[in-house]
Amino acid sequence: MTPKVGIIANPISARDIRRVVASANGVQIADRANIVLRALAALAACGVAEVVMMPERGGIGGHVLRGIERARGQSAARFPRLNFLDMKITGTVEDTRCAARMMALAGDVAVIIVLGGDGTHRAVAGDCGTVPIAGISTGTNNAFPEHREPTITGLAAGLAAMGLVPPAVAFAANKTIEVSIDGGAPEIALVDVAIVTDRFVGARALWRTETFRELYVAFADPEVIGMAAIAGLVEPVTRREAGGLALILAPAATAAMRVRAPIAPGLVEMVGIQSWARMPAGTVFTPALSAGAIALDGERELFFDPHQDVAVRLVDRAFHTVDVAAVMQFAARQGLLLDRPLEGARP
Amino acid sequence: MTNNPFPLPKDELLAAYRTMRTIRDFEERLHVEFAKGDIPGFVHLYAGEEACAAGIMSHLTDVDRIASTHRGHGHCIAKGVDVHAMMAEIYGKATGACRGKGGSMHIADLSKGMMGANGILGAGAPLICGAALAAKFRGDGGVGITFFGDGASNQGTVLESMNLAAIWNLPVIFVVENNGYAESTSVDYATAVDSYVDRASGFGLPGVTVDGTDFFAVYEAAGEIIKRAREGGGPALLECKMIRFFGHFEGDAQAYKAKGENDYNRTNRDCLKIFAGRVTSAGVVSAAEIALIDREVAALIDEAVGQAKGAPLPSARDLLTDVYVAY
Amino acid sequence: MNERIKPIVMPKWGLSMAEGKVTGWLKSAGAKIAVGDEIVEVETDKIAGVVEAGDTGTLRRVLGAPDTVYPVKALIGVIAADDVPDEEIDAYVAEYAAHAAEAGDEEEAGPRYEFVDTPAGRLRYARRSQTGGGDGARAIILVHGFGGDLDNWLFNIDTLAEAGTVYALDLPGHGQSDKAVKDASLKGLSEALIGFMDALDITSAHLVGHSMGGAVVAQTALDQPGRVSSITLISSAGLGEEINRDYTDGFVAAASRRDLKPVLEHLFHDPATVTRQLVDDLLKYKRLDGVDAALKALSSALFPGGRQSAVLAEALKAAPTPVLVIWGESDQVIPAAHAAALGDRARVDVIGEAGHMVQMEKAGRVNELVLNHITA
Amino acid sequence: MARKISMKQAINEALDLEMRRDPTVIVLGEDIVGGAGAPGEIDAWGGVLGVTKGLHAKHGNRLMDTPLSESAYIGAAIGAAACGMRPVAELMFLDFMGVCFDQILNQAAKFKYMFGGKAKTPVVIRAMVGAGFRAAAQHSQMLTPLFTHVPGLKVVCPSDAYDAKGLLIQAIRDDDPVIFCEHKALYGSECDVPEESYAIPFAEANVVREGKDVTIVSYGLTVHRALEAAETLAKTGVQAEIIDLRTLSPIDWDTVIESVETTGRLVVVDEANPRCSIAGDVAAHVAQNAFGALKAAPQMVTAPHTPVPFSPVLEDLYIPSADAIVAAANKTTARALAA
Repeated sequence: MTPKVGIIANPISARDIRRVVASANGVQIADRANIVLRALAALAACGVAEVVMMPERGGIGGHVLRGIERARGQSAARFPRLNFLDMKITGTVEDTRCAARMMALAGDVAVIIVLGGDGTHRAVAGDCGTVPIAGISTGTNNAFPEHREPTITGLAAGLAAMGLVPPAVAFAANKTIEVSIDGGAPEIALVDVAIVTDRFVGARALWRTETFRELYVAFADPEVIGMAAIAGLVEPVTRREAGGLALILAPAATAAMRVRAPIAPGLVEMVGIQSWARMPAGTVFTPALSAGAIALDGERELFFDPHQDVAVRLVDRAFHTVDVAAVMQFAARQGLLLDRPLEGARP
Repeated sequence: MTNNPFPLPKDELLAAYRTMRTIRDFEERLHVEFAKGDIPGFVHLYAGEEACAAGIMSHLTDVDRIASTHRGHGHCIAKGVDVHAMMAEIYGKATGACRGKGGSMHIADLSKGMMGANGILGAGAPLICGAALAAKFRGDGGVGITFFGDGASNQGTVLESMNLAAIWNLPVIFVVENNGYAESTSVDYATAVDSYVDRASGFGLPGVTVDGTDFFAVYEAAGEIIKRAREGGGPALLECKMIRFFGHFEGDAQAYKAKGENDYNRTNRDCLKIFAGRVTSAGVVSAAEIALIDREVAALIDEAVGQAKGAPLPSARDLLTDVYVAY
Repeated sequence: MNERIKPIVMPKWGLSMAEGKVTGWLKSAGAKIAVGDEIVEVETDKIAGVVEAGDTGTLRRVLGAPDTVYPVKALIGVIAADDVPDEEIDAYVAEYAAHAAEAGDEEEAGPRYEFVDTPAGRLRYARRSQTGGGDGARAIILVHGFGGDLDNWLFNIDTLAEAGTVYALDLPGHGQSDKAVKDASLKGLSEALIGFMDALDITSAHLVGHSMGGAVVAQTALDQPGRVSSITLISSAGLGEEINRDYTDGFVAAASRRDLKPVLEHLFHDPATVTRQLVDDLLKYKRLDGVDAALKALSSALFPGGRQSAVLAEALKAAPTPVLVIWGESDQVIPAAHAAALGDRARVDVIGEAGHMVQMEKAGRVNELVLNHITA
Repeated sequence: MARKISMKQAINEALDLEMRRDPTVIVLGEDIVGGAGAPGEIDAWGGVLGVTKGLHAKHGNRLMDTPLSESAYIGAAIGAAACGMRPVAELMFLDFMGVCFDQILNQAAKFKYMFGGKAKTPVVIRAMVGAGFRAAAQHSQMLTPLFTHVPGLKVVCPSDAYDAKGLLIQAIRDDDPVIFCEHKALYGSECDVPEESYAIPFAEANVVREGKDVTIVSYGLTVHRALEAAETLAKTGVQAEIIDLRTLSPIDWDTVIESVETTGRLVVVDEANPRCSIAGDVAAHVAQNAFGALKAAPQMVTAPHTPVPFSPVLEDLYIPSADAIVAAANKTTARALAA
């Protein structure tokens, strides 16, 4: 069975309020389609023959098909064969989840390339089972997917999918943080869980620091943007090491310690910090705030009332991603992309 | 309860609810009365979309101007136009907001900054650029909001206006009320790229998409956008994803909608239910307070309908007046 | 040029007049002519008038053809004594044409309207004085009436210059003077006149006023007797209460040609005098910003409710200034009966076949009376 | 005081005076300043034919160059008018109405009525009209009848510099939307114009020549053609009375009717195409209201029912000529029957 690569490109992400309160930008539909085309070309170069893609109505698919059609008119075989999943389109995040499930169940999808922000990656990670993800950032406020030229991500995904790189090298395990209310089915975050005083989801994004109360991060990287940056500037924790970090935050005006953190693109704010501690995997943390909203990876998704119990727990090795850097280093060392057409003539 | 976690004080929460409830009851009642055959002409109902009007208009005063759509009742009510005058207008009475000369599609009250519902889709966008230009010349801090649907977003006027607002840095907010249907045609069919934010980006305008059934989502996003525009930050776009409970106009059998779509939305995506649920479960507003507003609004709408039905019709003389200020 | 031969030329009535049309001869060739005789009718785009003889003799040549337009100063007739030979007259006519061709644009350098800043605003005026001949030391000021302007003196200003320097001004709110009338009372207008005299260093003057302008000069004579050598009151306000409200209110209200024309016909003995151009010119004036307000202010101050608010007759009787009163017999604006208001205190002339604008309709007679009065 | 200036200068002066008088007057349009954002001079054009030249130096940003986006800026002018400004928007060529007509037809014209009298829209839309510039079918039309058809709009078309200034000042002060049509062939024509501000009331036709034999009604450029025709007619003893309508909506019916009652004959000259034209409108009105006074059938002299052609020889044939007016006038007199 020839391995396929899945592509989930979310057309509806990255339109949040941070475009107004800061100077965040997003990647437009046409550009998202161009990213898909670049990744497809890279996959073809690695020998991937077939790609399945999530259908959507935002215009990405149509633009991609037109791109393939044009290329076909000009030269042959720049792109792999492209099929769309047969699924009902709702125009919501449910499409992403559905596509991830279908790709996981298909059995022949070796890698899923994901275009989107933290939210899209979170949705895929929750439903993709053991299929590794190769993430391409298109969102506003992304801490999880790396910023990298999609052609390289496509090459790494292709090499990994074709089995040219040993899984131990190609795929890295990632942590998640699970949140459940009253013992219900957990929601996950890939980077951070923030507890804020708002008791409504509202415009989802977080930008008013005075509402921040607690923060749980799977990794704390001073190089990333968003809530995780707060933790990263206090005590860095890498993606690969065990455990995360839990912080109790406070209004900046009264806090004993403050950190100037890039909480959104173009928005560097003073955040008060009361205390912090390592967050070992499996340990359940209970927020001290009795009611409020829970932001997953920077967006308010849930709210809870005083009578509800909230449990926050870090999970090690929750899902896998393609380690693009490791794959490309391996490929270079092993000469995977080298070709010696005159080898037979060598003396 | 003193601990109010919402971005509005309690009295404003109640006011917002009252606005939404008034719109809902006004529209539900029109649906019933229209079916009786008492109401002439075309009527386009806003029921289901209340959170958008209320969430945005909560940030505005009479100095701010709005240009509405053919589906304008909600905007009118939220902008403070008198409900009795509106109802009388829809009945075509001399006591109507437009003395019976405009009808449902043309209710306006410039003293409230309501520049009119508009039967021409996309026509409000250039007008609101003018309103914003006037505000800029006057320096009164006013902003202009133009509402248009996913269908009218394809009008050249809207796109031209985005460009004009951008180059003149006008305090204009383009609000896309995306209820998924341009009359009977799906947004997926009629709009090449289903991202109004992308269109705004093409003119260098920031754009935000929010859940239009969530009052707080609209309120927060609109608040930031309006504040930015008021302070000279320039135009922006706000897309509200909404639900239209009724058809395009009254009498529309809605055969183009999915089976059960309206029922599902009424049950799960009713912005009034969502709002009331939030504020009561947070303990800020009591169920009794909600119920009281419901009763008061019901009485108000009863009274408005009663008065409208009993109001005098325009006289033949009115046919010829109000064409010009002087001719 | 032969001094025994006197030309009759197309007159120049006002600065804007460049040409005029001969509409008809009142004397035929060979007729005996006395000074002041009406000889030929001339019409311009603004007004119809009559050319009066300035010399005695016989009308030897009728050159201007009826219904033909001639430029200003063109020779349209010749007066000479009977004993001047025809050859000399023909030579004169030929020479005149050649001379006129040489003169060319000289006329363009003639007197322009002037403006002066006064406490009552910027006022326009025309000034005439004859080099040689007339008495340059004597000042004569012509003051028009309600809604009028200095062109109301079109047929008077040049002739009166024989007796001194003539000034015709536009009162505030009128003509091309500032349109704001700071004080619309008679006192206010009189102060504006004094301000005008101050600005031009005129210590004293003979004042000639028409209609409302008559009341203004009368008021000035009462308030500043030392600066007023004499007054001439032509169809004057201020001598009785009556005034034709149809005219005053009608003039203020009229906004169109159709409305204004019948109102203006009140002004003349012969309503045909009111040409399309006369109406248009007045409409153009009335449309100027500020004119409507000025006229309303003056009308309500001076003729409230269709009555004159100030009657100065008794005061004038007691004042020392010499007074001449002239009236058109068929005046439809202010009744000619008012001419008798000063009794024998004034010299009075009521002229037949003339209306309110008697100084235009019977210019020769009026000029003669005024010159006699001033030089007495 | 009055001096001779061109219609172009008169319009410029009217805008200048009104901007000085009233701070709510703003002027917007394509290239009305010229050079906005460009590396060279500001006020490089002052309008495509220089009508607004120099106003930017006096009034700064109250003159705004717009993008080539007629719907947006004409609409913005209308919106600003509904919000208390008195904008003068220049549409450059009235032919461009096609790309912004909704804002004029369905917005500006309707607000007052549709909103029950509770709105006013004091906007002026200035635009060039008329043929004679070899500008062909899309830059030469006399589209006045399309606007006179719409209740709520006022339509003005001056024939000389004096009228242009006074009518534009009135248009700016007027509380209703006004379509102000400037015949490009008249921009250079000069006459005496007072320096001061003055407003010419609407619905006040100008009798530019008096005559007893035939009434010739026109507006814009063709008033001058009618005057030429009247000179020719006078030589044959026919005295034509010429009425310049000046404003087409409202229109001064009284002056037309009064004149026809005197002359008994009517010729209407209109540069617009004949069907549903001003000419047709005037002829119909006179026929309906002064039928008894008519001694002959009213005559219409209009452009043919064709687009405006490009080739000079064709365009010259297109515009109503003095000869055509003379012929039409003669048709109304017995003279023609005898011939």
